[in-house]
Amino acid sequence: MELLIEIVISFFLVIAGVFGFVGSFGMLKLRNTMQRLHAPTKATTLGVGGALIASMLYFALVKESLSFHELLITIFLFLTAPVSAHFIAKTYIQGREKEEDLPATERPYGWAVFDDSPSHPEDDGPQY
Amino acid sequence: MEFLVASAIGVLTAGGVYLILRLRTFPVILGISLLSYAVNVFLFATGRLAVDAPPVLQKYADVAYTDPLPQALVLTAIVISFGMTAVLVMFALGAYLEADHDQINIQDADEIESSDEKGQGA
Amino acid sequence: MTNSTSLLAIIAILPFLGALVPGLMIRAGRNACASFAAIPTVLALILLGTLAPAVLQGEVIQTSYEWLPSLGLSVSFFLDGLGLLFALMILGVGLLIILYARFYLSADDPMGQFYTYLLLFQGAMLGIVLSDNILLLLVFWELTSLSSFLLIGYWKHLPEGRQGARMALTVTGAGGLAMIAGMLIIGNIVGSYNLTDILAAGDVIKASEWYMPALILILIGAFTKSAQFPFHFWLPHAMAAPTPVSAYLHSATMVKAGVFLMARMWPALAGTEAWFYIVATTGLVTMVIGALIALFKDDLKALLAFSTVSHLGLLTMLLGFGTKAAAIAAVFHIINHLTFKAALFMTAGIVDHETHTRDIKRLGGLAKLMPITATIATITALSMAGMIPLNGFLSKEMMLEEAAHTSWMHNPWIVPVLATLGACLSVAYSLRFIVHVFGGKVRDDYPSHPHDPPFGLYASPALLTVLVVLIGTMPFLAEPIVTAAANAVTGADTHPHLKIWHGVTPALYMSLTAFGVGGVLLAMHGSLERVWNALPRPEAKVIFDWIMDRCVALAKSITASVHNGAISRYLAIFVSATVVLGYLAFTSGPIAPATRDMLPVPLPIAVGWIILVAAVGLVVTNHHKRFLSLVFISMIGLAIAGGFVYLSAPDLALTQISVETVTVMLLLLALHFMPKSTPRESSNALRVRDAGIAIAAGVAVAALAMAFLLRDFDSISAYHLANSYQGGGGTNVVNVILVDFRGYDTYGEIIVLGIAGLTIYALMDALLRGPAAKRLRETDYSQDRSRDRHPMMMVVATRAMLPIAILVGVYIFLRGHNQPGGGFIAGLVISIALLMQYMASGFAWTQLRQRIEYHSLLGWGVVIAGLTGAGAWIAGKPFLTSAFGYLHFPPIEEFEWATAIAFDLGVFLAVLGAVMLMLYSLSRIARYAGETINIDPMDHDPSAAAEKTEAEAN
Amino acid sequence: MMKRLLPHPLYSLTLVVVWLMLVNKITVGNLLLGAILGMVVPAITAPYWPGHPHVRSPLRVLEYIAVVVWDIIVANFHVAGIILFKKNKDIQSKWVTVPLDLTSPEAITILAGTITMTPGTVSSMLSADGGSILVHCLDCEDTDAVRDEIKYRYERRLKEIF
Amino acid sequence: MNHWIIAPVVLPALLAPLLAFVMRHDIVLSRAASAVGTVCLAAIAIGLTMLEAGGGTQVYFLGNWTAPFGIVLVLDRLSAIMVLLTAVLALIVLWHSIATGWDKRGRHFHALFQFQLMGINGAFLTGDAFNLFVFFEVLLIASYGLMIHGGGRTRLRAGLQYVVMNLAGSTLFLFALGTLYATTGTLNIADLAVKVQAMPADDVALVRVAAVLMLIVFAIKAALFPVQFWLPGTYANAPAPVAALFAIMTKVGAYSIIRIYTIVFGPDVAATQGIVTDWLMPAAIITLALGAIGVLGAKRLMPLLAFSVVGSMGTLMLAVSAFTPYALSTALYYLLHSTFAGAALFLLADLVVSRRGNDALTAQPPIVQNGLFAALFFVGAIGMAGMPPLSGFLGKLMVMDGVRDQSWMALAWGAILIASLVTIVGFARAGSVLFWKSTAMEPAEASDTVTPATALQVGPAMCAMGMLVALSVFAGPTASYLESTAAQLFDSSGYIDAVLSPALEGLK
Amino acid sequence: MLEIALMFAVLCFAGGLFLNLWRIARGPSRADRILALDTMVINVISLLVLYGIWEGTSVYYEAAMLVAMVGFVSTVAYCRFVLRGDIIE
Ligand code: NA
Ligand code: NA
Repeated sequence: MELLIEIVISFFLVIAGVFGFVGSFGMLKLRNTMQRLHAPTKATTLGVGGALIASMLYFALVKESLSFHELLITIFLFLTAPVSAHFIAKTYIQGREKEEDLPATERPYGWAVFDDSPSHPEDDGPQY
Repeated sequence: MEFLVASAIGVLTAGGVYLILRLRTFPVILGISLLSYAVNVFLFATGRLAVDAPPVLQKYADVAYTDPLPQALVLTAIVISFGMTAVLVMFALGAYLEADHDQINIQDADEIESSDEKGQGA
Repeated sequence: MTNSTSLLAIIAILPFLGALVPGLMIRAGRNACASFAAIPTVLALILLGTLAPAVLQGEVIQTSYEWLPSLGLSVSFFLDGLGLLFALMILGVGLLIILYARFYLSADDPMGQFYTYLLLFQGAMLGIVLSDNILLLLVFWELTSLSSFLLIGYWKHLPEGRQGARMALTVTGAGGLAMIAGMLIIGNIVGSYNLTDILAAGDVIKASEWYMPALILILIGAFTKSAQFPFHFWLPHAMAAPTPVSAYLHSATMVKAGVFLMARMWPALAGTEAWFYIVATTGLVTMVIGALIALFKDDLKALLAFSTVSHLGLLTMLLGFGTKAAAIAAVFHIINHLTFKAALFMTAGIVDHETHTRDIKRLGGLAKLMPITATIATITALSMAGMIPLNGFLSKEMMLEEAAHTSWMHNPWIVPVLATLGACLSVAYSLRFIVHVFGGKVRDDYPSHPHDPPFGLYASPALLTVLVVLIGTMPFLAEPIVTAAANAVTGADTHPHLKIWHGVTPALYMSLTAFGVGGVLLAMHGSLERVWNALPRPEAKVIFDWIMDRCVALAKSITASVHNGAISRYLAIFVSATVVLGYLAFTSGPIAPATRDMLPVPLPIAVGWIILVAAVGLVVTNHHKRFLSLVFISMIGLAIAGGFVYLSAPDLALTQISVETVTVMLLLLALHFMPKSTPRESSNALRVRDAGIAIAAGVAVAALAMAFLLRDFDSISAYHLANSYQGGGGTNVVNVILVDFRGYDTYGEIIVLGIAGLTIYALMDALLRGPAAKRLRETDYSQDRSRDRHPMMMVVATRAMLPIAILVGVYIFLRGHNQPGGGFIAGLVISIALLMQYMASGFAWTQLRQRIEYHSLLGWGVVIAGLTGAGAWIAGKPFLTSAFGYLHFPPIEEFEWATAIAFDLGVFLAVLGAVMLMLYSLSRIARYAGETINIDPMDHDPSAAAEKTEAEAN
Repeated sequence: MMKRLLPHPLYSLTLVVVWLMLVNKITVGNLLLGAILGMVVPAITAPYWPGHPHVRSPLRVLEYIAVVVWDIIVANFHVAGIILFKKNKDIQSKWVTVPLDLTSPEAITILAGTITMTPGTVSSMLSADGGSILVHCLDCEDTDAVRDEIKYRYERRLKEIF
Repeated sequence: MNHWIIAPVVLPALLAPLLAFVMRHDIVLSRAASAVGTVCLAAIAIGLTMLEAGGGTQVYFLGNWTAPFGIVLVLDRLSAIMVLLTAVLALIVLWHSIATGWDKRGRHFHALFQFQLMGINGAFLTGDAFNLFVFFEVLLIASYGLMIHGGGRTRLRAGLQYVVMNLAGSTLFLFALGTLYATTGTLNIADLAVKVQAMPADDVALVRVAAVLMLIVFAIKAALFPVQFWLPGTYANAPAPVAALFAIMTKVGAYSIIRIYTIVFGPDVAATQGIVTDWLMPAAIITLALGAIGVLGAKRLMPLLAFSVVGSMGTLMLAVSAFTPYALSTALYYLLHSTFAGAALFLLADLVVSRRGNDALTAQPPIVQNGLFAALFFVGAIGMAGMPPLSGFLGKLMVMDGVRDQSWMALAWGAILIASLVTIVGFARAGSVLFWKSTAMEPAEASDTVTPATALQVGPAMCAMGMLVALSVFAGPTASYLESTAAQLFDSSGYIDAVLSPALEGLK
Repeated sequence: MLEIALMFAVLCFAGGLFLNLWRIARGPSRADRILALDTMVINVISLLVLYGIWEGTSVYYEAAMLVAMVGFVSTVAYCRFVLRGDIIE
């Protein structure tokens, strides 16, 4: 039984390690910023996730004290990571991409970085 | 470990000192920040280094604890330096907005305020 | 022999009390003012008169009050013959001057001020001559410098007055300071600052190794005051003062102070070779040079001034001879010089007053127009020349007699010849004063047509002229006072007989020679003057001004280069000095060998170290790119927080990471309004220098840390660990230290935050009312902006996370006493949560929906913490004494409470309030920069839009 | 009355659970404290969440979560393969526009988040009117397929939930 | 335990938030509260000083924790007299600020003012080295706020420099405290004294470093060479009443040096032998020289006054550096004197500068009440330059007398005397230009817009000068109090016993 | 086995940190650096969790939680600065 527990926990740890590393490696290897932006999703999801599951299991099964903190951290990361990625992507697009190079929105309005929102067309941005 | 901590303090100090000797306010603020990191770690290290011995008492365990006092001191120092840094940042911003440049050196220490400014200050 | 009476103190203080009056009385008119100025003088004279008989009998009158016993300074006065002589001179001439000045000063001159200064000066002089404590004497000595400064600069609109005053102050002030040192040395040698003790300890003083320094320092004081060569140059420039001042300062008082001092200290200092060679030589040189210059001065007052210099030299020389006879001659000449010189000055004043010029070249022939003045001038000038039977003759004969017997460096000729030369010149300029001013034809080109002045103006000189004649013809009248004074100087009990005829002595030949040569010199004056003017000669004022200008320029350049406003350099010096001094301190003491082993280094820590070092390197190398350097700073914070976790400091890690975040936010907020990059403007040399200093500092700090990290120590914190739970009611020892053991520190710390909030608020307020607001309005901060302001995703994510973050804050607050956390971290967590909300929907939108005034939050935090601390007083315990315990609610488990929680709440509120107030201030700036307030939480809400379209469709 | 005290019971309940997870100790006292906080905190933060959406079908939420978690695991391996073994020049990154039928900001956000969390796609931007998402695809041949997959797998389910 | 000991800290600390957050919209109320608070503070300070006149060191155990584990306040003669000095100065400055309306020229003046007092008093009263740091920070940050009160470009830029310099100083303070703690394991000043005395002779290098670093930290506050550079710019650009209040700030540095280097690193302590006198004396002399040169070379009035403050610190520290009881008592006398002298001049300068429109030392048309201001300036200058009959002269004599047994006596005397002369000349030139030369010019046309100073406005400056007179007249009793103060300081065992022996008796 | 797995995971994340450092230093775009910093935060969180397992204590979870929170806030703030200039407009 104990061995099984150990195997399971070790499995999650190894998964965590592998995906965590792949995330960072991808960031190093990939050619452009948008590609690199994909990499950390691995670190956040299976990387941290694996470590947190391993930790929960470890404390629940080995230390026999159920801990929910890991779950909280996971929730938090899952809530925030997309927003971070979203912002970073926009940061990249605003600085390095041209509006023409992006596909059309298929809507009456352009992409958010380049076009005023319908609600606030009088936004205080620069008047080109 | 000790060497890493000591050298880290040294590196932070060196970086901080170099930056506070720059001629614009912003790098000086950065330098002050680095220096406060350095001094916080320094102060913390005066309790000597210990691993896995946080000074949180455990009821049923007879374990070693690291020196809590420097940690308390560092906390106080961090808070104070936070307040100070905030004031410094605001001063820097204010000085920049008033002077339209952010040089930290005052060229002529005896520079005379023009009367309209004095009137504004008065 | 001695007699104690407080009358003496009253005499000394009377002029000072009197000085208060004229300023008030001036409203009652000029006569009243002058009268009231005269009253204290008269009173003092009367009181002095009551004491005079006893003193003339050889008694010494003393009085003493404690002032500063630890220093040896007491208010001690004594009156002996010398003191009496000078006191009479000061008060007597003072009275005459008060009378004279009443008529001399014009209606435009502030007379109240004049008399106030005059009485202050009189008091200071009187103090000098009556002091029985050399420290007290120094007090009065310096007071004469100050009050004469005011008198000389009385006509403040005249540049000559101001410059003359400053010059006099500089020279006599410098001398005074030297004298302070000299007097202190004397006091040290004798072990007392009492003059009586010092005068009695002459042998001890002269035997001391400190005698020479003391002598020189004191003599510098005396020489500067008495305008001895080469310090004589200030005196003529002090003539810019109104003539009454000149008459007073340069006949009876100020310049005589130096002579008085030499006479006073005579028993203590005189009689040595050093004394002779310094004093007598200086006097002799001064006498000759003064007389020579006087001969060629066209300004009446300048002529008299240099004549004064010459006569002071004469007096100094006599005192320098060190013999009793010379001392007697000196004392006698003091009186005589006073009488004729004061009268002459007043005469010069009258001439000036009447003709509106003092230039001899523009005068002449006044005898017919101003017969009274001419008479006075002739008699007194002849006395100055040493003409029998006037008093000047008597003392000059005595001087020449002494000179004739004095050899200098074994040469018997030098002194007599030079003394005779001085006398010749003296005759010449005296005669010139008479002949060139009053003799000759009446001219028709005087700037103003002269005639004799009103009685009030010539009464004083006339009285003095009477004295000149009286003493000259009946010298025995002066004998008692001369005797008393001379005895006081020499310490002997002699009875000199002053007589007109001494027989045919060398002095008589010298005197006759003087008159002969003097007459010739006057006759040849025109050609001599051409030679004199053709000769290159140093002009003292030019030299002095040059020196002063050089000094001021030097001071300016030193000040400008040392305190040049370059804080970068101040800091460089500060850091370098610290490193050097620290190194010296370290190497000046031994250090014990290391006692601790190093801990092993796991891989993540090594990586953390690399990250930290790299981050510092990146910050330094990229500091020109400001935004980037902030990103790198974050790395440092992360690495350090990780290190804290590993090294058993979870509280520190929590605090570090949250503080760092808030700080970076503030920097980002500020950076928005500042330049985004730093220009490269330091030279390479500067960069290398700074790098050198930085590396030295880094190595020093690292070595210091290493030194203690490898050594064990005993700390008081064992007590904290042991008593945290029992005495403080918490298991997180760090927190218990913060809120209990050292709660007072924490109290101070939150007050720092509170003040920071206030300061920032006040700063913003000042800023936004000044030119900065204009600059903000005129600058466009919206370049290259993204067009979405409050993206939907962020808004929605924040909606979900804000409550959770608040819960985390509450949790961290509540458990802080027992687990890592506490009010400070909780405050920061909540701040960060709110910051998140601000970033999502903007400051204004968020602010409108929360009615918390951050000012109050901050205030309440500080007050709650303070009141929690003060609450202990109710229990009679000291400030910040905590109480804790356990509450038991049967259905619920044990609930722990501690008053420290309330204190921590104060901390929490203060932190939250401070951070929010800072953000608020920055947001105010943004508002001034033209930023609009958003009315919706996000840029565009498609559901609202959809509903709207739906409604429109219906 | 109940409505005023507990405007969003589900939300409050979530907070109570979060609180218990935080304190990590289920006791009566903590439950009580959690309950108080569950009521107070939403009351404080309510102004920041105007137009609180209500979830139509909580069961569908669980289904959605299950689908997403499964996709995350699968996609993780897929993308790890791309990163580790595919040559950079062979990786075909593309932009994909995903027009949306959803209008609730919450739903759109969850969709965008899902796209990002499943490796291989990152939702990079919304259109100014919130009507379409700009998705960056790490390695794909057919952008239409990606768009349809997103719309079918995730957007459809979300429409049922909200 | 005497709870009054902490009153000088708690009273302003509780008053300040009320001023800042409750009364901030009502200037009349703020003024009244601030004034009443300061008067109470002065009364308390007088009480404490009188209490201490009897001798004996009183200790206040904060949080009821025994020393050295908790923080203690220590009331002895020195701390009592410093608190009293602060309170009296504060009253004068506050009066001036209210009478001239300075307090209305920016926000939160009274709150910052009270916080400033709290910080200063806290620094004087604390018996704990780290707590000294905390209160240094309190008084510094309050001074930052006061320094830029009213705003303006030059002031703000000078303020920025002031902040940067002090932040660097605070950093060094922490390095010093860290080193001290790392070597001794304690923070309580009395306990530090015990530990340092017991330091083994072969392991003193680190504690020597700590002692030196600490000295530099305090030297910054005391404006000693080579860390005095910040002072002229700061004082010259601060609002004049604030500069007057700052007269006490340099004294905090001097106080700290006196306190730490008598009690902890005293002259008899083997471990730190020679550290203070070796380095303090030359630094003091150079400071004195730089101050005097600055007075002579200043182009504006405010820097001139600032440099005179630098010079006075040089004189003061010269006396301190002798480290004998008698010399220290003379230093303390000079400390009292120079505080009021500096304050008097800055307050007066404010009256003049506000009427003149600037403080350039160039001839400008005369201002209203030229004579009055000239007279007051004369008195103030006499005080600062150390001329009789004011206390500066006595102070100078005392300091010279105090160092007469030192081997460097001649150097010190020479420095003091020459610096005096240069200062006198500098002041004479300045006064001559400001008040005399101007009389040769036509009065400014707009002079009718300049209101004459009321008695209420001139009062504070005269009061400060009055203190110089009082110090001079009552030099005897003052000196005797200060002599016993110095004696108490050099008897460190009295201090140590008072702080540490209650622990042996078991307090808690 | 558990220990080895733990060591492996630690090694991976520490190595990851090292790689992040390279990216943060190199850039080239500001987005890259922010991204690298964000990833660094994630890796640090993982390491903190692993350290908790290693030491068998949950004292360090708050740190991990807080790091997650401030990591997010900083990332958003950095991006907002680049995008809009004012981060709390
Ligand atoms: Na937009
Ligand atoms: Na994805």
